Amino acid sequence: MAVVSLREALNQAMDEEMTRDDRVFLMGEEVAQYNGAYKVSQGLLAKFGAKRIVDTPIAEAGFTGIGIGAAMAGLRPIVEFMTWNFSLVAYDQIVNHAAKMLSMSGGHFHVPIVFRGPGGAAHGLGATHSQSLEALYAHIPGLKVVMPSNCRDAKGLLKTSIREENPVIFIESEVMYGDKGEIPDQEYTIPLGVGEIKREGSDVTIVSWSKVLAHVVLPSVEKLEQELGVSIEVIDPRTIKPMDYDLIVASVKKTNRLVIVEEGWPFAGVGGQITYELSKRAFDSLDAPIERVTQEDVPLPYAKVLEKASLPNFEKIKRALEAVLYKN
Amino acid sequence: MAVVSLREALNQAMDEEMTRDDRVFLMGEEVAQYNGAYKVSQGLLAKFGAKRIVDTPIAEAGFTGIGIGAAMAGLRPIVEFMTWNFSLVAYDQIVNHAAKMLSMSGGHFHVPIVFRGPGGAAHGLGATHSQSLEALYAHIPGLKVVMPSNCRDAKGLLKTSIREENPVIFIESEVMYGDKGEIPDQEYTIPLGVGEIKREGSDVTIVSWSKVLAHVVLPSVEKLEQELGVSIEVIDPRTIKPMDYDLIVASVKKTNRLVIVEEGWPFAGVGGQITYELSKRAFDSLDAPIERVTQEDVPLPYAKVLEKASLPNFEKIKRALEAVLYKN
Amino acid sequence: MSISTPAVVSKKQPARFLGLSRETLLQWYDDMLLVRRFEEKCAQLYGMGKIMGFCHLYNGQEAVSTGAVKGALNPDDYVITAYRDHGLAISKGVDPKAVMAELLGKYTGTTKGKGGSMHIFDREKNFLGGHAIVGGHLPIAAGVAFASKYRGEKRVCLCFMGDGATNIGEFHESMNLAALWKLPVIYIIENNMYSMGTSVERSSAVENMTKKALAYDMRSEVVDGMKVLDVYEKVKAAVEQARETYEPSLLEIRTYRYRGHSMSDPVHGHYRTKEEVEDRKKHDPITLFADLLKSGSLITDDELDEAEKRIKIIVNECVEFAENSPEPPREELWKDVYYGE
Amino acid sequence: MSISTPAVVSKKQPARFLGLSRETLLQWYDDMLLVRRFEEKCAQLYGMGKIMGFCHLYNGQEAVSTGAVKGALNPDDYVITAYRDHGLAISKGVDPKAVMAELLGKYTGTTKGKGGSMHIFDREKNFLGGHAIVGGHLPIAAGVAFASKYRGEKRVCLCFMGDGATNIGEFHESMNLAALWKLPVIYIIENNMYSMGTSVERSSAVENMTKKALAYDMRSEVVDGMKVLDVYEKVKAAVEQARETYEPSLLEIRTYRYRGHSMSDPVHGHYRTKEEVEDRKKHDPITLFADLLKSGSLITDDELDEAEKRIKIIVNECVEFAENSPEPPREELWKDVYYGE
Ligand SMILES: Cc1ncc(C[n+]2csc(CCOP(=O)(O)OP(=O)(O)O)c2C)c(N)n1
Ligand SMILES: Cc1ncc(C[n+]2csc(CCOP(=O)(O)OP(=O)(O)O)c2C)c(N)n1
Ligand SMILES: [Mg+2]
Ligand SMILES: [Mg+2]
Repeated sequence: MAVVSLREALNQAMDEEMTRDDRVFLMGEEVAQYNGAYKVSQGLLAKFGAKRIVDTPIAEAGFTGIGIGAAMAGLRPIVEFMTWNFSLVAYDQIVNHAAKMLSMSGGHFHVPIVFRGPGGAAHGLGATHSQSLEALYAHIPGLKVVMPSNCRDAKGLLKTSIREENPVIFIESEVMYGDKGEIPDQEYTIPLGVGEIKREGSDVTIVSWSKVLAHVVLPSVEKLEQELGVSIEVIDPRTIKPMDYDLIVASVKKTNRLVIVEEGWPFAGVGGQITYELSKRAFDSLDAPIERVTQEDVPLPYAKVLEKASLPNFEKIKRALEAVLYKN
Repeated sequence: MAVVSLREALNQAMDEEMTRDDRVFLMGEEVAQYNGAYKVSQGLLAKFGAKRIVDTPIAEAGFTGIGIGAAMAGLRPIVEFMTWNFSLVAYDQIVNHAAKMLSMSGGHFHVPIVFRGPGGAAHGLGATHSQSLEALYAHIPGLKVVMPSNCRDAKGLLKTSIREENPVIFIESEVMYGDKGEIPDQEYTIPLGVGEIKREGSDVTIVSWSKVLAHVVLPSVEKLEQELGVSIEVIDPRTIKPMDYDLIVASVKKTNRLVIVEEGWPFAGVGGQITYELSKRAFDSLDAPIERVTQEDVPLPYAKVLEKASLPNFEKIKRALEAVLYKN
Repeated sequence: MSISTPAVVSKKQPARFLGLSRETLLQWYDDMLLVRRFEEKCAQLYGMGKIMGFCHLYNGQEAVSTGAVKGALNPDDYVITAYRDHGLAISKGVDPKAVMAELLGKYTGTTKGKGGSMHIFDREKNFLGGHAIVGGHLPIAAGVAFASKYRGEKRVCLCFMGDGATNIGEFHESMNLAALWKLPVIYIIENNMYSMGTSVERSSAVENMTKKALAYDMRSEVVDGMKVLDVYEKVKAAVEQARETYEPSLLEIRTYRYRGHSMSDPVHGHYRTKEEVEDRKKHDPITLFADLLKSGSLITDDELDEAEKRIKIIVNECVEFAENSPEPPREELWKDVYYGE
Repeated sequence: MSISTPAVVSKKQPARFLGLSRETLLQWYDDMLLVRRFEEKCAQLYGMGKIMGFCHLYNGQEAVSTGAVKGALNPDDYVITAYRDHGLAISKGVDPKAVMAELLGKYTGTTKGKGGSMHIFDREKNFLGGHAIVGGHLPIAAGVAFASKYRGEKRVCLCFMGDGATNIGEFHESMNLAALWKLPVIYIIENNMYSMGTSVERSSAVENMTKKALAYDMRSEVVDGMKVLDVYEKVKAAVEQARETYEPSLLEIRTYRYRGHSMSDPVHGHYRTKEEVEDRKKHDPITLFADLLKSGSLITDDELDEAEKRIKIIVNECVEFAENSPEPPREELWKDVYYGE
């Protein structure tokens, strides 16, 4: 077990897969000479050369389309969005082209491509640069959405995503790139669609993913257990679509209570979908209505006080747990 | 009470508001000389001239941005998308600019603008031309989303939307443009955020909107009541965001059963959000898990048999009702 | 598609035939005629309600698909276009039977009835669609060319678009990237003078489309789209250039659409007069080509009649095949959503 | 911002001063100096962790904001730009105190602490932001100009963008629409040679940005962005043109960014050498302007020192004001989401 940063874990995944399969290449703004705006592609230009590590102009729709065309013609592109916020100018390419190509072509052309980059809020980046957009992609048939919360998962899931035959939306977090964690020394992959219990518990289940799981939920669990006097089970679906409902259902059948903590906006968010599926699959097991903690339904402001007030935090999670535990 | 087509109702709303306020203008592809791809703007060029009825090139991001800028500078644009499918190339303008401008500018600039056009499936238009995208817009704070299901609502809601100070996503349906209905002779408006009971009932509640409500649910209700031997209440929220939860809660407190019928995709759709809110607000009133009937989670194919199989229909609604009524 | 080869070996042709054999020229004539008659049949079937949705016909633009695709390309070269795709697909060798079956939403169609008229695809023929979001396929074409260059192949990608498509952002991004990275893609504007009901002068700041290439220092040329041999010659030159040097081109092929924008749109109206349409039809690409062939006595009136008969049979076979084909099974709804699942 | 007016009425200036009064010229000098010192202070405060997030400084580009905005515009003309917006806001008359307070996330900031560095807005000064999605504000600028023309006003909109922004689709759509509809907008490319770490030659198929205007038959010109009077003169001409005829322009102003792309990026690295940066600083717009003023004996070294003192005081007042301002109240989170709600 080596300890690496999440940035290194992602870098290793791309490095190994590019070494393994020369159809794989990386394309995006500042990925080559600059070694990545967040240094995730550090050293890859030096190792693989400008043919496979490609700097692009600011033209997201253009290079997204180039990735899709290259994939249709047999390559396996990794397209980096400097941040997922900028993917919205390429949204039509992903939704109407990458996601639908296989179906519209009746099976003639599939699109093995990974779109990756950081999503969610960092610190003081403001409304356009702090968005958690997973719901906008998970809503679209034809796409898979992956959101790792630690180094081991990040590397294993990215390798699987690069080998995947369908378009994968791989959402990282810039404030997690420095997070350290252990990864196996030998090669490994992690299948898409399989969640993981990040912490065993018996009284209440929390489902959460990505940064809010790693930086807010997990660091708060012990304190929450003490303050509330309960045992909390924490589930990380790791893949948003397909969602590992079975794992969540099994946990809720045990705890009878569910709180979903996500960084995205509430209306028609991922948590709403989990609520629908769970209220169907575990209706009789739920002793309390499912609670969600989300970003407030506002554009995220710059000022720290307002930013904090808008994002999920300890107090909000505690209140949600109290609600499902009828402790208020 | 005059009987008009939905096309005429929308046309009247724009005509009256443009007559009332000369800051209002209409812009879009083929809206002027062609009188609208679906003839919704019939006659408006002749009446208001080329200054206020503006044909655009195919440049959705461009003319959407022009609308936003014009609104910031004091005009009140109506931007027509030939169909909502094409709004995806302008998605960034709507999500990162129109929706966030007021907040990012700390109140300096608001954006009174209406984006309108037909959404959803017609007949044999295929994957890219048949999308119900309300969830993608309702997810975004700063936007309001309106989806009328009949002529009276369409005219009253569009007039209100044009007078609204915030960006409004107004989604029509091309297969409804010919629908006929009564509208009041004297001027009227309908407030956003207020739903309507389209049909009183006592045993089970169906929430649905727009075309699937008008063309699938309402025409099926009597038959469903007979075949199932129950009384069905049908609620039309009319506005997707803000959603009139109180109206739905009141109905469910009476019927204790809820089925949501929507044309959009299931994952992180509007129905998921309604499920979350209702399971919180009416937890003890729900005798069965909420059921949803949606479009299947696939890109809509061209062939009629497959198109039919993908969209909500009588059989699927009946099965959902049977499920909440425990009749299977 | 077989044609009657002459008993005598055709002697050297005059220069205006670009050294093409009579056999080749007659095959091209057949190709143009097939596209014309195929589309006329589509109009009929649409009127009968057998073809659904949006159906954009190619009538008037046949010299483009034949000269550029059937004429100037190798089988392993790629073609991609927008929704007005029947003619280009047929000229690329896609089985017209499968195209017709697709239009009727049948399981034997090019995409099993999933794509319909706007989305003809054929991997084997390197026909990459058939795309219905204006401008959406332009960067995809650059990506296909990127892959060809990445693998060191000499395959080029021919990307067709309408005049209206040149005003959307992806046109700019694609042109800049293709020129900046030297991608072997030839962008062809089929300038039929209108984007639905909007004339070029009402939608583009420049009417001469080749001016748009100046912003990228890209090779460009104007082509007479009513003359199949002019199309062939100039597209061929652009293709050779891309094959040898990876240098892209932007070609403006001036053509004309005889029918309404789609089957649900009027042939003429506010945006163009009946007279204009009739006048344009006087310079019909098929008639012009027939006259040219006759001028070189490469074809006789009898042979022209034979061609008509030959094509009529093919088109009828297409309809028969389509009509007798099964609809896709219900389970197909769940296939091709995720590859291999 | 007051400046010491000379006791003696300034006599006629040589032609190179374009007939501008000494008072005006010195005000412009102060404006450039203020922007420079303001940005240096921002760098300091960012280092101290008092400014958060992305902060893009204007050092080296001061002649652009002063010559174009303070120089060539009327107060009721509009200005809109990208995230590198402090200098342009100040030159448009936005209170530097409020700008500094905004950077510190204070309630007294230009947007109550909601927008931050990348989103400076001021309705009263007709400063329309501060936009952080590259290219996103380009069509918005055309829309502002559309409204001005719609109302028959003579107000123009100055829209600034970087060289990198010219490669995105919205650039193309905005240019075409502005030219096609004759909208009174002047698009100004602040060509500082780099888009983050990507040079113009690696991102644009043409290095001469005015070539991009050829695709729209749009009026264009190259401007020396290190010479405030050249900026003033050429922007002024474009503004007059737009005011009188509604004709838009595309101006390429060649300038240089002294700092890294944002405070979190290196000043030099793979993409440009330390030497290049140092060399460029030898042609500093503020020094060049000071020398020009001295050449016409319009300013003395003592007066230059005075200016430094004057500006230092202003900048310190800005910091003091910002530091002493309250943070926005929690309730603000829910305000400005929906107007009037
Ligand atoms: C992004 C987008 N906007 C609008 C449409 C609707 N639309 C389909 S075809 C068309 C006109 C295109 O004209 P042109 O590019 O000249 O091609 P032509 O039909 O003449 O072959 C329009 C506006 C669309 N499909 N996609
Ligand atoms: C659509 C989009 N893509 C990428 C980014 C990230 N980004 C911010 S600024 C920038 C470089 C812009 O360079 P340029 O336009 O030359 O302006 P400059 O910073 O030099 O003033 C990039 C890539 C963004 N904000 N928006
Ligand atoms: Mg056209
Ligand atoms: Mg730059």
